[in-house]
Amino acid sequence: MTARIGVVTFPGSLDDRDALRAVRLAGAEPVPLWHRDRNLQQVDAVVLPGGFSYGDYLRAGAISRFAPVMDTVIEQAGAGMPVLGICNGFQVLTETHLLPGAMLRNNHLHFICRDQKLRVENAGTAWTADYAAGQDIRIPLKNIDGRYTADERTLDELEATGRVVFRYLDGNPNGSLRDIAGIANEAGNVVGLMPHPEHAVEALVGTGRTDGLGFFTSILKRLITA
Amino acid sequence: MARVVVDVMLKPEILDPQGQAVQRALPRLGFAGIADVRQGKRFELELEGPVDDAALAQINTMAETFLANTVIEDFTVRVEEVADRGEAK
Amino acid sequence: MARVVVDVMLKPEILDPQGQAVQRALPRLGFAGIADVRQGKRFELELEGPVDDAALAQINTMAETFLANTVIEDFTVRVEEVADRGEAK
Amino acid sequence: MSSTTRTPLDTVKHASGTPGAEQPWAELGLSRPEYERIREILGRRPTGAELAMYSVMWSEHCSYKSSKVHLKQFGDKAPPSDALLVGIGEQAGVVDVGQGYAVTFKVESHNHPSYVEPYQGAATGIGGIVRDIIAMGARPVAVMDPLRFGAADHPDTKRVLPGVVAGIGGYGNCLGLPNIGGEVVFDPCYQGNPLVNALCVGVMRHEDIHLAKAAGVGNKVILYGARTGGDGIGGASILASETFDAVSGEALGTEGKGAKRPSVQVGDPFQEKLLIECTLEAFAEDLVVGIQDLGAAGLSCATSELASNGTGGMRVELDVVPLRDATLSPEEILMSESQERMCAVVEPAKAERFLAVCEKWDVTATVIGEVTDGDRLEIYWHGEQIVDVPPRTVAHDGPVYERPMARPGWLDALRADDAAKLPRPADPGELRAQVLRLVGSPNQADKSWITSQYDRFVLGNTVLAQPEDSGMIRIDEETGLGVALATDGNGRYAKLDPYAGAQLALAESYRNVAATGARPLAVTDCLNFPSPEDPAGMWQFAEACRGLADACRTLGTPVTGGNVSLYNQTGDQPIHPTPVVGVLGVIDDVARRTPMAFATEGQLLYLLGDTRPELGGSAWSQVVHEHLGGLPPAVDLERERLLAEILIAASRDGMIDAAHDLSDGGLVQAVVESCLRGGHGARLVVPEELEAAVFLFSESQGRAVVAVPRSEEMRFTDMCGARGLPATRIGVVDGDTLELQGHFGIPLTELRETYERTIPELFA
Ligand SMILES: Nc1ncnc2c1ncn2[C@@H]1O[C@H](COP(=O)(O)OP(=O)(O)O)[C@@H](O)[C@H]1O
Ligand SMILES: [Mg+2]
Repeated sequence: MTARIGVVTFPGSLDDRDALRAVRLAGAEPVPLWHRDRNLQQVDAVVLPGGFSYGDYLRAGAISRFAPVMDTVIEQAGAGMPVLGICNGFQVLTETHLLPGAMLRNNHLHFICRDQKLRVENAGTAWTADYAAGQDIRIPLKNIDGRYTADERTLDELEATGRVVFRYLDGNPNGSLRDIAGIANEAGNVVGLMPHPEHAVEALVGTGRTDGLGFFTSILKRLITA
Repeated sequence: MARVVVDVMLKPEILDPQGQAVQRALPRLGFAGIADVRQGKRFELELEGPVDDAALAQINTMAETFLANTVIEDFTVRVEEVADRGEAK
Repeated sequence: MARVVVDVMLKPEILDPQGQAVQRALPRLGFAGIADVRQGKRFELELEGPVDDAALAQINTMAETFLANTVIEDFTVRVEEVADRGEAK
Repeated sequence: MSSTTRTPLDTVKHASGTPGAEQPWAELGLSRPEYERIREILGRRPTGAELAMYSVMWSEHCSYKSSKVHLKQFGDKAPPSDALLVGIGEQAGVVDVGQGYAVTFKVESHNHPSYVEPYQGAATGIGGIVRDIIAMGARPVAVMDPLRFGAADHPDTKRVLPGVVAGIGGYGNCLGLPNIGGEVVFDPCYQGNPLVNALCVGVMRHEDIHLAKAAGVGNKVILYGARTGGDGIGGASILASETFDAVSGEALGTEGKGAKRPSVQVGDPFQEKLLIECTLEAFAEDLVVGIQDLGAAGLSCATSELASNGTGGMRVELDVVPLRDATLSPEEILMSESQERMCAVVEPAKAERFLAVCEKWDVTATVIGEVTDGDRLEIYWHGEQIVDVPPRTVAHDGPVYERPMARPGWLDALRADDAAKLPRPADPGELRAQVLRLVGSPNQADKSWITSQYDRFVLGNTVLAQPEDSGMIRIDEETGLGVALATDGNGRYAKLDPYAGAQLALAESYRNVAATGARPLAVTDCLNFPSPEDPAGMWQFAEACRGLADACRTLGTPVTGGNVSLYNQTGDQPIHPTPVVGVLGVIDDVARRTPMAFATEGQLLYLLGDTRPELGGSAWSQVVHEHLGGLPPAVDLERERLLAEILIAASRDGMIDAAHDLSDGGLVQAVVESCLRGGHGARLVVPEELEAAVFLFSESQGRAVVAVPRSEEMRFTDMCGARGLPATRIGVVDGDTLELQGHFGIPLTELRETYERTIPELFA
């Protein structure tokens, strides 16, 4: 028996298929979830994928946050279920306040698509156990609202408690405070990041790297040994 | 310092996908009675000098040629009292 | 029908690159004397019913929980006389 | 539009009773003979609604009235091809790529709107072409964007380019389609007429091909997607048929005259994403008989084309169309170009299910009519008949013109001004400086400031994207089957010789596809030309069509569809004739693709093909001498075919590790790009018989540079020898400098700086 990992499709989700593929390539069972459905179909973990849910109108993630499926995700996340928010999924997580802070338009105002170097600062979360703390990885980054912001107190607290999980290396691509690319909640089960690990799981496509596969193998190991 | 506000809104006949998305979401969030939502841009300009006719004429030109594309947008220019913004009570 | 306007602006301490980009472009276009530009959003809500206290209270909640993200934004709610918008004269 | 009859309702009955009523046909872009013909077809004067329909459908943009007689050759001369499942004439052609898969692709222009409102103009250009692809039943898998702008340092280019790029990105990224290639070209001739072309490619199974037709009496006609608004009304006829300077002058100036003011639409990519998913789900459940996107001419086009392609007639209740603006008149509803709408024909038993699929995706859907057993298209407004026409006369039997053509008088002088007499660099120092100028010139410089604003990874199947020679998409995860696409066009060549210019555009695109290891199969084209009412412009157009059709026959790659954009001129300032050609290729296993990067030290560099002193229309002549004259490089299609065969075989058999086609900028541009991409330098030797400047800058066709592992050298050169393709060893991948032995060396860091700095400095 392998783990069941759900991927939510909101109207306007784009990288949902890719997340499902990454789950499959890691050896877990991918389960598509629908935004209108409160039922999570007994999945063991949930991925909120990238894209432009509701066109990113109003603010990225602001409308999806109210989807029925999110009621259950919020509840289950509180009970410890692992949740990963990638890009738009991260934006949804900040809008729901499952993660602190907010996302703003990139400081250069452009959409940016590039291969991004990151440091995995915390290998203790549900989604990063297969990396070593301090390890550098390269995965694609692609967004226009990727500038992470929070007040100083929150930032200090994130730093102090090891909840800054990923940091940009070789140049901050969007003006994110303290070079933050991704963070976790206090319990470490909810993780959000702007770059896209699900686009770095096959050598043949994308940037030709597989540095992102570790996200999905990490969670799989966690779930089947749990 | 004086503040001039330029509001830029899509012309009424032009589709406003953002406003539409907001409006469609409202009933789901439990807000009723909103017949229409339009979303536009608000520019707050802080002037170095006084807000006289010359300054306003300049800002009007700026709005017309730069801040708005009058093919699809309308704009208004107005002087605003500068007060501390906070949440409306 | 009555119109309520919600203005949403980034909090003063938050970097506003859109406003900055506008401000930087101004001298190139020949506009002088603008010390600062901030860019925000303007929502025009058309109400089905009257703009009474209950309606305003509801819109205030809507602004606080939905139209603005108060982690980064401030907002104001105000009632506006509905006039035909045109170019400012 | 307020000038068309708004009150009282101009019904068919009313029109029959008032034969003498004045009608604004001229204002709607119709000529007197065209208006007379409509009266003749109907046997009475048209109603306001009918006039609206005929005027938009008979516009240049929709009817191809000036270009039709020339486009015919693409069908008449089409090479026999087993690959063609649906030929020219449908919304987009369909090509068999094997393993049960079919691919559909098409390029279209959105030039004029993108000048008026760059962001929205370009955005809705992407939206339109994507709907063409979904309407065929295919899932869109990638987009491309061939672009042309005025001078890079002109202030207005600073307005247009960033807006266009943001619009293409804003729409395409939000739609979730990877952008896998395109072009960015600057030339003062495009100053008032930038070209924004957009290509989309989609994939389906053979059995899922759907054509736009309304067969089956009683079948429901369902309009779904966005509500209809007052935007874009008359855009099709007025924007595309009038000389543009008058219109754009109004748009940008302060005063609009109202009626003819160009209407630009605002796109809603989110709505379009929902349309894609909902349409594909309806196809998958086999719920549709025929489907049509609403583009130019909106409902006028969709209803008349669906009916015309079907077997019966159609009856439409126009008043049930969901509106964004309740005050729209029936004429305006018929002409509205509101974006993100589609029209489906559905069997009655399946209508409910179709509506449910729309509801699932939050898409508004309305039954607006049904297929009848008559042969008329009848449209009703609150029960009163306002349109009663034979649909073919609207959709297909528009006017056809044989416009006068004349070889332009200036052409001989231009051709006599031979680039061969331009001074060549006098010493190695000047040669080195010219290389750097070329590499840093806006047309040759790195475009990643632009392309990094496009998502190229979404959908997870992007094997190659910019800056590779072609974009490549995997279409089957199991077998590795993939398709490759490239678009090219060189207006400078076409200005010197439009016949050859169109062939050179095809040749380059074909070569780019082959360079990545894919076999070229089929062609789409976007013909961007000046006014057809100028005999010189018309001659250029005719020559280009003839050239492209002839070349397609020789190369065995049929044209499957495309688009014509005329009237690209400001006053008497025409653009260069600019045929943009897209080539689709197939590769059996994307793992075999050939990238462009020189990635391995010590590999041998071979130049394939013949190099002659051909500098007419070249990038070198433009950058170093601001010169355009002489003849473009000679076309040799047999050589192109041979080169492609070698490149494909070498990729399949693993004989080469990198390949890059040679085009504008010549050998040196290609080598610089491959070095920078791979992060390795190269040591080059000028072949004995060549002058260094010709070796570096010539734009002779049918050439590519390849990197061959030493272990494969014999096998590779033997193959070239046996097939008769000249292969000259010109150097080796080596170090961190580009060195031309006996002439100069340029460190990679300096090349990179020069190559990457230009575009951000201009536009960031
Ligand atoms: N507007 C654009 N959008 C996407 N890709 C682009 C665009 N412009 C150029 N490119 C890509 O940059 C690379 C170099 O372009 P170009 O020099 O025109 O190629 P070539 O000369 O081989 O046709 C190609 O991969 C091309 O697809
Ligand atoms: Mg190329």
